[in-house]
Amino acid sequence: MIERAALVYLDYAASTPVDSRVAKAMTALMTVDGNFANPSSTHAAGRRSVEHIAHAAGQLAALLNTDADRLIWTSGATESDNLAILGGAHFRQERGRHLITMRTEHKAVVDPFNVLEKQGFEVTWLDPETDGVLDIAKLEAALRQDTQLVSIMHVNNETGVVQDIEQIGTVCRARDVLLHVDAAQSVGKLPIDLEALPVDLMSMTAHKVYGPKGIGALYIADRPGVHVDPLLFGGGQQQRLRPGTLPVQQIVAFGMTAEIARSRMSDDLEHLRAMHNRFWSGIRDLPGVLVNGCIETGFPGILNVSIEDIEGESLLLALEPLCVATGSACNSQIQEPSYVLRALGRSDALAQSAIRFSFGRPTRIEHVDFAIDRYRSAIEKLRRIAPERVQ
Amino acid sequence: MIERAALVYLDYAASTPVDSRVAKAMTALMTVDGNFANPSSTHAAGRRSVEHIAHAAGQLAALLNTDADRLIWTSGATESDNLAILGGAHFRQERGRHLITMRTEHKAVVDPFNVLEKQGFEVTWLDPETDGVLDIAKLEAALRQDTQLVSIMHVNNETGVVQDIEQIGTVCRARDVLLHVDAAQSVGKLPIDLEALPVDLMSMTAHKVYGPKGIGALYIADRPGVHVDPLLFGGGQQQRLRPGTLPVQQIVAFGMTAEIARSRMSDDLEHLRAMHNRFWSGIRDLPGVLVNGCIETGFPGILNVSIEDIEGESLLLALEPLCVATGSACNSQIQEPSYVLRALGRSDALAQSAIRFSFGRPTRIEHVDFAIDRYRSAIEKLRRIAPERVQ
Amino acid sequence: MSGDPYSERVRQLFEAPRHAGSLGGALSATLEDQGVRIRLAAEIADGEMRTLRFQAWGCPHVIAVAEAFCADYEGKSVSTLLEFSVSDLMQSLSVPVEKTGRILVIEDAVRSLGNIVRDASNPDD
Amino acid sequence: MSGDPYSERVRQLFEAPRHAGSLGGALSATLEDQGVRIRLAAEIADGEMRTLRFQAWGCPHVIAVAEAFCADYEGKSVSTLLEFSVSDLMQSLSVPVEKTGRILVIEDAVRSLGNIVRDASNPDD
Ligand SMILES: Cc1ncc(COP(=O)(O)O)c(C=O)c1O
Ligand SMILES: Cc1ncc(COP(=O)(O)O)c(C=O)c1O
Repeated sequence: MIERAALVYLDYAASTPVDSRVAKAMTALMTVDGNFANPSSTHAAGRRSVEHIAHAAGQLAALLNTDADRLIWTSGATESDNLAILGGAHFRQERGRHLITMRTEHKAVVDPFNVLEKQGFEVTWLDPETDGVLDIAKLEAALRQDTQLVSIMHVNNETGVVQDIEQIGTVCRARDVLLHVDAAQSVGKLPIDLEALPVDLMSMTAHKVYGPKGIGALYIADRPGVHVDPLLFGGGQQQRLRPGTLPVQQIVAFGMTAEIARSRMSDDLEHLRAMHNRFWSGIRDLPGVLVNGCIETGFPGILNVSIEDIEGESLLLALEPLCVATGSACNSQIQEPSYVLRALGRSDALAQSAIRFSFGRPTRIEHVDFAIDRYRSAIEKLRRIAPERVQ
Repeated sequence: MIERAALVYLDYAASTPVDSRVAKAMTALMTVDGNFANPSSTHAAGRRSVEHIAHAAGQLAALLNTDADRLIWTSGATESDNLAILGGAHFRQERGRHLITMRTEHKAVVDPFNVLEKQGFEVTWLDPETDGVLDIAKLEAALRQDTQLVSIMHVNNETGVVQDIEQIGTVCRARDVLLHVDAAQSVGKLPIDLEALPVDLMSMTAHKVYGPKGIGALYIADRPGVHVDPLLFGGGQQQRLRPGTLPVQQIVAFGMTAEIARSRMSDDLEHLRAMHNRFWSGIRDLPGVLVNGCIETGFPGILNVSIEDIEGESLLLALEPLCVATGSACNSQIQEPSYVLRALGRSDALAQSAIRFSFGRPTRIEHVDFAIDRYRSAIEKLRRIAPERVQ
Repeated sequence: MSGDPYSERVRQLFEAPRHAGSLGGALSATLEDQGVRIRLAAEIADGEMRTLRFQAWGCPHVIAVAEAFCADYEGKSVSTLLEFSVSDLMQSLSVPVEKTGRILVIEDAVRSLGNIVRDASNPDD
Repeated sequence: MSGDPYSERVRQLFEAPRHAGSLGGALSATLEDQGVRIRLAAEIADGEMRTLRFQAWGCPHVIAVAEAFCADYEGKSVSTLLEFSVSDLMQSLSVPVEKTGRILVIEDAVRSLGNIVRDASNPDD
């Protein structure tokens, strides 16, 4: 039983709690009896910090089946996306000034591309099909002689839609075009094998997978021509690609997080599928309910549903104490309909009614049942209050 | 008594341990029963995260006597320096393309200026006097009609030299030139009153003052014409100046760190002075020992000494298990003499023999005495081994 | 990043909108604009509003303001409808200014109800 | 950011350089180059080096290599001096290649000692 006053969190796509073992290790490391030395220091304490970082890089590399020295630590996926896109496009500008991405990307991808457009790069913005998935033929048609970089995310943060990265990468590689993948929502959750995948740059972040906020990484493939210009300067850290004192405790946490994720990935997925299915079974019969994305092929940690003739902001408030996300970008008091859902062909009204439910390791059946109950009663209440449409 | 095998850490200018209360609060916040929600989320859990951040901003603002909304969170002083210098110079390029800084700045300041030089900005690099302090007349002489930005650090990380920020700021303000101050080594250690100081931009970082690595801030004064262009794009966080999910646990830690620093600043300073004086008394009689900087006016947490006719790398190894810093930039196996000490007029050889001892809250008399003993015996040993100079 | 967009009062009114509903056979006005749909209904007796009910499709502030209006104006004289302005309610409920546009739809609906009531009571006009 | 630049062996040799010192009245060679200063001294008997001593001003690798040389060559025939090459020692002590320049000063000093020894034993040349 869930107490009414307590919050029920179903927003694991926004952020996750740090695994308690990870938090413990962080504390042990960063306090006075730990290993708090600056890894740039050459003394013995500094070298121990370096070893901790190397170990963590190994853990993350093992999760992704790549080499530890292909990973650059950043402050999160936002910075990784910027470094990959701004840094990648600048590094390769001799190769061409045409870039391709999708309309359903995260803001941390969209905005750097907007900046590049202002700098004279040309960007093709591909629309997905109505299920959110990219039609590979559209990508092929968009590729040009001067295309140098494609950026397409793995799992969409709003809808859970999964793109076929392997297929996309194969098309790019055949044309000597770099592929950047924003994998903030998939690293540690879906299998990713960077030995096998034709991916050149990949962004990730710890806080979506039970690690701390403020630490991410960028994978840079070990292939000729794959490189980025740095965005920050100073100090010689990380092959000059990303200076600044390395936050040892954050990196160690990301490493542990990766190792834990690796060991329990299939259990996690099974759990998410169970929660997802239970929730969907509990609401699918509601009149006017529509899935944004695809129930069968999407990432099971995320379920985004719109509902006809319901106002999204009121829905969200009626759902309290459930903590879920709207389909809207929530940076102002007046909520804009999500551009991601608009790109899937949803009307403004349907996009505005969208709620993203996202599940995580701590999610229990009681939470899901509470959410079903809340969602149904909120819809019922708001429909009751609403007047007939004016004819 | 110090065990010989245990490391003795006197490198608090490189990094500090996290206060155990701070570490505890971080863990409580970021784990499952804490407040791990994304502060960008509009639901109740997200709003609690926002409140935590607001509280932390208030704590840091109180330390600096400024308003919380003047502070932009970054990943550390390196990023803050880049944002202030690259972002500030770009934002004000209509005002002029001439910039002024010092040769003794940290790499995180030097390197962005090097980048700006390549972009067609002109940079005047001021040399300090032999005590490390800037002669204000030199700054006045360097200011031009088209000077738009001056960047001068507060406390030097290698020498502890303290610049007179108030005087420098007054000169800049009279000419409508922005002043950026890298205060990574002074925030929380020396009194800073941003209401009173004519400073426009100030960089800081938590890990030099018993907070975690990987969190910093940039102060941006609330004056017309003071602003920076962002370096990263995506998401609407922090007035679009610095996007990315705000790392709540890191920010809360920085806030607590600031509050603790504020309450014990004078005790801390007194302690550092005691350690500093004891150490200096213990080694000052050594033939050929020379202070880099100034014993009387410098920040007492740092003591940088050169010694005649001693090779620095061997000295450092002979000092083990003491963890201290060389005057050298330590990014390659062959150590370069520190450019900071060279700018103070030290010869390559003297610069190369420099050791930075830096003290902190956990430093005890035993540590200092151990360091004195080690330093004296290392010098004695290396002098014994060395041949006479070839005539 | 933002604080709570809803005041305590807005939360209460939204949570339990006691005046939500319709009134069979009463006078009513319906308006749709700014993405807001609102229907107000009044039972009148002796020039007073005995009962007020609303139906609304809109954000929580719209629902809260509609509820607050009904609660405040039940028992008042019908003439007050024509002078109704949302600004007092917006202030007392701390409605963000960005929402002024949609809240004004309620004002329009109230005025419109006022006109309907007036027309109904002066059938000879 | 870097790992330990010193191998265990270098640390041992540097920590306890048993052959550091001078030999009164012995043959010796002194060299200064590349920021390194080195003096080697040898007591010779029957064409063998009975005792070898070094003095050095330089980085830990310089001191360790000088110590290792003395330890290895005591007891050997003086003729070995002229064929001495640092490359084996550099490898066995894991001296980073960047330091080759300064370590070669030791090689030069050893050769120079070899010449002095040879000249001293063939005074008629
Ligand atoms: C797909 C995607 N990309 C990028 C980000 C930004 O990551 P971070 O919060 O680490 O900056 C997020 C989450 O916020 C995301 O879901
Ligand atoms: C003066 C100064 N500026 C900038 C920095 C860089 O700060 P951070 O380690 O937070 O990137 C440091 C320390 O490393 C410093 O001492």
